[in-house]
Amino acid sequence: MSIFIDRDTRVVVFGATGNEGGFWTKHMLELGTRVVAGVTPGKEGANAAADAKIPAGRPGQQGLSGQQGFSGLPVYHSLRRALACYEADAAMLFVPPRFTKDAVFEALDSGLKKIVTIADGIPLHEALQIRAAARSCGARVIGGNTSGVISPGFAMMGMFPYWIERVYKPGRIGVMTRSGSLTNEVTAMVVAGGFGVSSLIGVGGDSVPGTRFAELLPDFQADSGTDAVVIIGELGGTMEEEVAQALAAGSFTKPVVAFIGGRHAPAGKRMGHAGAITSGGSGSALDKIAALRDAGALVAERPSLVGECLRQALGMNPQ
Amino acid sequence: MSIFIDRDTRVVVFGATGNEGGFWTKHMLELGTRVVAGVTPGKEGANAAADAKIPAGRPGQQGLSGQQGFSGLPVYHSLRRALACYEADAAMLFVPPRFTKDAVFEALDSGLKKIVTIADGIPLHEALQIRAAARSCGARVIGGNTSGVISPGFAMMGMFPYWIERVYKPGRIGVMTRSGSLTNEVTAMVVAGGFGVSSLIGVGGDSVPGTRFAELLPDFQADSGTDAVVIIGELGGTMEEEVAQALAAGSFTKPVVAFIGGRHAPAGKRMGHAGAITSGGSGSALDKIAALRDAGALVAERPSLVGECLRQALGMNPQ
Amino acid sequence: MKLFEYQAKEVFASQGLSIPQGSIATDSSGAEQAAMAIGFPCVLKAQVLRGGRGKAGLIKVAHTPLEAAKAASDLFTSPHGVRKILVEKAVDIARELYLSITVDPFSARALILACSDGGIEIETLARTAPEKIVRENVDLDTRLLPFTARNCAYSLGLEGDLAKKFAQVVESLYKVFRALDAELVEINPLFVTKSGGLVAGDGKLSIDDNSMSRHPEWEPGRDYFGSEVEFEAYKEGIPYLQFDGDISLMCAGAGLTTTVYDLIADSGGTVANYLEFGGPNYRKGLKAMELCVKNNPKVILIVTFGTIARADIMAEGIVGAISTLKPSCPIVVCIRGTGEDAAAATLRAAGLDPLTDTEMAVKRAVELARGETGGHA
Amino acid sequence: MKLFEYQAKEVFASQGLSIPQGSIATDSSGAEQAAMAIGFPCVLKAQVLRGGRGKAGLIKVAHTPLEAAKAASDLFTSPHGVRKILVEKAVDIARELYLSITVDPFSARALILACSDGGIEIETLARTAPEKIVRENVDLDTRLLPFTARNCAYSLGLEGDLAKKFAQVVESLYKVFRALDAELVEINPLFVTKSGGLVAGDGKLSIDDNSMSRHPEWEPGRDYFGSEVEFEAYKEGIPYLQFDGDISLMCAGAGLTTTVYDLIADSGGTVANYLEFGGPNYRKGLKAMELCVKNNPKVILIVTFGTIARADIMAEGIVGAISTLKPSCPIVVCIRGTGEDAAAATLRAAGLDPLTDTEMAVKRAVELARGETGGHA
Repeated sequence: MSIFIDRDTRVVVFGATGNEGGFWTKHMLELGTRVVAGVTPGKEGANAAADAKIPAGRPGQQGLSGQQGFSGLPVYHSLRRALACYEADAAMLFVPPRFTKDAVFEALDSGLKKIVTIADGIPLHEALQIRAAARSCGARVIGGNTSGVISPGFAMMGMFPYWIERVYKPGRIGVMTRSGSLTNEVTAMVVAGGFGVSSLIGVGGDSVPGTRFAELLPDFQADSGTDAVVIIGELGGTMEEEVAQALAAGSFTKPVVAFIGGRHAPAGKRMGHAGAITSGGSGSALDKIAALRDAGALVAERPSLVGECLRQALGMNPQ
Repeated sequence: MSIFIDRDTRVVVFGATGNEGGFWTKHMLELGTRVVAGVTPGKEGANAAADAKIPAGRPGQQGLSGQQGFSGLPVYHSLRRALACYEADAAMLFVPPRFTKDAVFEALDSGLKKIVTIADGIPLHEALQIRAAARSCGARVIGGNTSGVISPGFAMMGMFPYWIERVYKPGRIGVMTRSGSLTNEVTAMVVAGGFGVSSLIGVGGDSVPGTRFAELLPDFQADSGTDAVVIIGELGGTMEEEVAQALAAGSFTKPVVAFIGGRHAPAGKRMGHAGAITSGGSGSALDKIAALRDAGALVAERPSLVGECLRQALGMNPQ
Repeated sequence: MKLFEYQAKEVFASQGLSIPQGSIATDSSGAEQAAMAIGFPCVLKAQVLRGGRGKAGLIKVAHTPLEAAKAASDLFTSPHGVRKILVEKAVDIARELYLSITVDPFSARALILACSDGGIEIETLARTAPEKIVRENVDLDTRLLPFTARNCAYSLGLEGDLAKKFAQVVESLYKVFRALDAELVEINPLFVTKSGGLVAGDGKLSIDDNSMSRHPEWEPGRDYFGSEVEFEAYKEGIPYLQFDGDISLMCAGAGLTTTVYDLIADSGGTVANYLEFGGPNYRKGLKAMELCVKNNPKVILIVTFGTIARADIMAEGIVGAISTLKPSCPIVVCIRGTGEDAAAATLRAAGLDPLTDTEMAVKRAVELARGETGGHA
Repeated sequence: MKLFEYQAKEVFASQGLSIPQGSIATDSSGAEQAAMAIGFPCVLKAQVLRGGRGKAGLIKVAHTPLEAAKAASDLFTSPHGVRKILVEKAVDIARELYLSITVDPFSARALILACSDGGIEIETLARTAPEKIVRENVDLDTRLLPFTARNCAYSLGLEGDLAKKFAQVVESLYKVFRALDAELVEINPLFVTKSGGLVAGDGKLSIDDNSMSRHPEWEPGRDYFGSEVEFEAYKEGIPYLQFDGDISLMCAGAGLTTTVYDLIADSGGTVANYLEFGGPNYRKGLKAMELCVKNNPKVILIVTFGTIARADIMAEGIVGAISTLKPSCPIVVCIRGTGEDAAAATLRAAGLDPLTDTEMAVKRAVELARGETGGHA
């Protein structure tokens, strides 16, 4: 089971003719994702993933070249032209930040309700417009500044080294995260603790993500394949506090384990992510940890303790 | 019975402290309209209708001054401040055209779903924004460039010489119109024909009215106080054709009688109203008449024939 | 307010659209000089506010200075009241496209219309082959996004560089549409040059009348009007249309005036002018009658049924205007609405015979115009 | 990107906001001259990018040229690295208000915050008396409409002319917010002068980093950075923060780097610098290590767990950097993720001892920084 994406989700890839886009489109296909078409203005008729240049030495290449019958994706000038030939449910955007708003609106205009954008550097005001538009359409935009969404063993929209089994082992733990590398770090600890991942949603590190942690809770609540949720948060913003509110209100009833980065971050300094900055004493990691604990979540002090927290939260014996 | 407004509709009046606004607010009250407050930025604390200067020689003045206990309306700086003291359902705007968009959005922002604007001269692009916003809120804006809405004998939002009984006699005929003076002309013929008016909605003479004829049909259909509808149309636009489509589709089943002005209008010339212009052969009065007749409506060649058409449409004996 | 082609193109160029090299001439020798400066072949285009200039012979090609002078002279002496000629370098045309932006009153959005056949009349095509027209809506708040411009280009079947350039033209034209509060901007034809460029072959730009106060630089001058009286009425803010019939309308309310026009035509009468002095102009009776009198009509027909436009005030205005202007033609008056009793009294006191029925008033005016009755009605 | 007060005010003035008469001085004599030109009393304000300047003694009032010279000299020699002083005419203050515009990530709208108590720290007020703060959301597509600006004014209890002027200030500040792609614009205090005007007493303006390419005129210079190394890192596009501890972080991934920072602090270690060379910078190992080495750290700690940031490429970069820079301090390496096997081989071949556990790597780095173990780890 999974949330957001499964083997039936029909995905159109924007920017599948680019180097990175092509590379990760092949991996999406290889994992089993149902990618139906590519969209790149001016490139109609190309075969996206087949034409993609794969940088030497990348893992996964072997797997792909060994896959029988793989012949690339049909590419269209526009989403509308793609949808004239294929039905689709979701758009995966490998599009530079300054073109992301255009691509998101193109997807919304065609009625797609699931959009993932990896773009790192979306202008802040456009991020507001993207989220506002998605909300008014009843659509969900995941990202930007994220690796995307993965349901290990089934499908993904984005970029994950799913072939590293000690990180992306299928299982029954949901993960929500604002980070990339830290996600690998923590997910590895989930697996090391004897668990696996049902669905992992990277909401991204920007200060205005398209989708917020708390908005994903109903999906994890409803997902029979998810027993507990791990939240990988950090200083800045209020997304972790919103999760705490949902827990306190009783609207999410599965166990939650959190790891929050930035406990020692100096006030007013931006720690890497655009969203990772405290403002005037609110949004500190310590406040978030306190809020989550008050609401009944377990908070791991270090990534290596996440597995133990999960066992505890799920009422299992210590490992 | 009526549509849009009745004695329970609580109306806030924007611009009730102005000369015209104050004059017509008094008349709205006199007819029985439930006006609860006025909004004029900078004038909070004023008593609107009581302070309004009434031009000498205006009819209705006698009636007002004779009304016991009339003490004017409370006025607020903003709709939000008015709504903190009074509940309301509708906004009546006596606001100049260049401030109309602002006032409409203020009303929509506070959740009002019924707005009437008389403004003649709303900039075209702002008229688009007004209608688009109203639609996205599920609200209805009537106008601009209209006299407004009246349910004779009960209530009105706007400016109607309701005291002229040969024009505004209560009854069971609904009226939709794009005109002002022509409305008086035709309504007088409805009354001369032995009928009266249930509700009259002036959608206005602009090329982008906030509400279109066909959008009012469901209300007239549902109104048990309306037996038939008279449409006062003219050349330009497609509103009459849309009514014809609704009739042809069977979604409106009460008798419809129309009078359409501009049968002899020269092509490409704007006949008064901003909306009254044919464009490249579409929107001519003759096309509209043909479309309505094809759909089963009766079309009166002259205003004086409207009464007879109504009798015929309602299966009554000729007068 | 419609702009002349040369003005529309000036606006287009300011938003980055390509237009042919050209200049404006106000007389034949100016046109000849302009043609020589620009080079041959060149095109001379009469600057008049009407469609179908090609068919009407108002666009001429010149290959020599002599031809240019002859063409200019022909145009300036045509019966179309040509005051300016746009002299343009001829464009090396590979094909023609159509592009316009207008408003969609139903969806309350801007409406882009595009067609891969340029030079056609879009309204004709809309009837005969609507499937050839590409339509895209644009929400004014969201603004035109590049994907919509691209959708236009790809829906026309354009490819490669031409598709990109067309999308840019759409974006530029949309800027014109918004910046000028336009009700219509149109490029027809939009030339595709043999070198693959896109050049506006013609330019239509109509500014919303209700937005003119934001665009004082385009306030129309005498050029824009077919007659001195029309110009004068415009300056007064009085809706006015010039015709060449017998009966001057001096009515209140657009719908009612239009209806009176119809009733006259039905009765076999003819109209000298359409004129409304209702709404904000209901105190302008004198000015309104002045404008009517200038047409030397056989009858002045006054019909009103006003609410804001008060009958009593209008009656006073009419009586005052008659005593000032002493019009020689008969006047038929039918005034109803707010203050109608006082109005009737005022008119009667001035020796007029006020009617209360529009159709009867029209009948009397038409009869008077035919000379069937005489004197002040 | 935060602008200095004087720059923010320059932008404010360009959108019609009133600012005190003032000028910028870069040395004490310039400040004295500026003060004499402006007149007394005047205010000398150190242009530094930190809050609480008043409490920190970075704002001084002068009543004479001598006082101005003394104040300027004090400011320029303060430990806050003051390079510029804004000398302003003192404003005749009746009261102070607060106004700012920022983003509301939840509603995805702009957020106007206003308060009738100016000069306060809004974050403090948000905790102690949130009911005093007026909040209005603005949809970016719909734009700020006058009624929202009026709502701000009337919610503060302003009346009459002052309410109108405040609404205008809100509209002007919103224009600044949109035009500069701001994440924050703030006027605190907004002075109400004794003559009833509104003057920006201070100005904060922070441009969204992701929008800087649209605002090349505000590209930050050396002034904006606390150290040469920070400036250098900025020019390279490498996220970098200067600290004064022992361990230079050279990590990939913002969240992971922040976590490593925490783990070091938990272990009693200190950080010399935060540095990320992941994302688009994963081929910049040499540059990253150069920036670290400039801090003369006791240890360089490299931790990555990358997807796009390939471990094999980063390992090559690190090995190359070491052979070029020959850093004298020990280096702890923990590289995982895409290409991790090749990475480990590369590092081992270069004589390093790659770890695979973040917490172990931190532990080793902290021990090395304490001198508990020695040599390249």
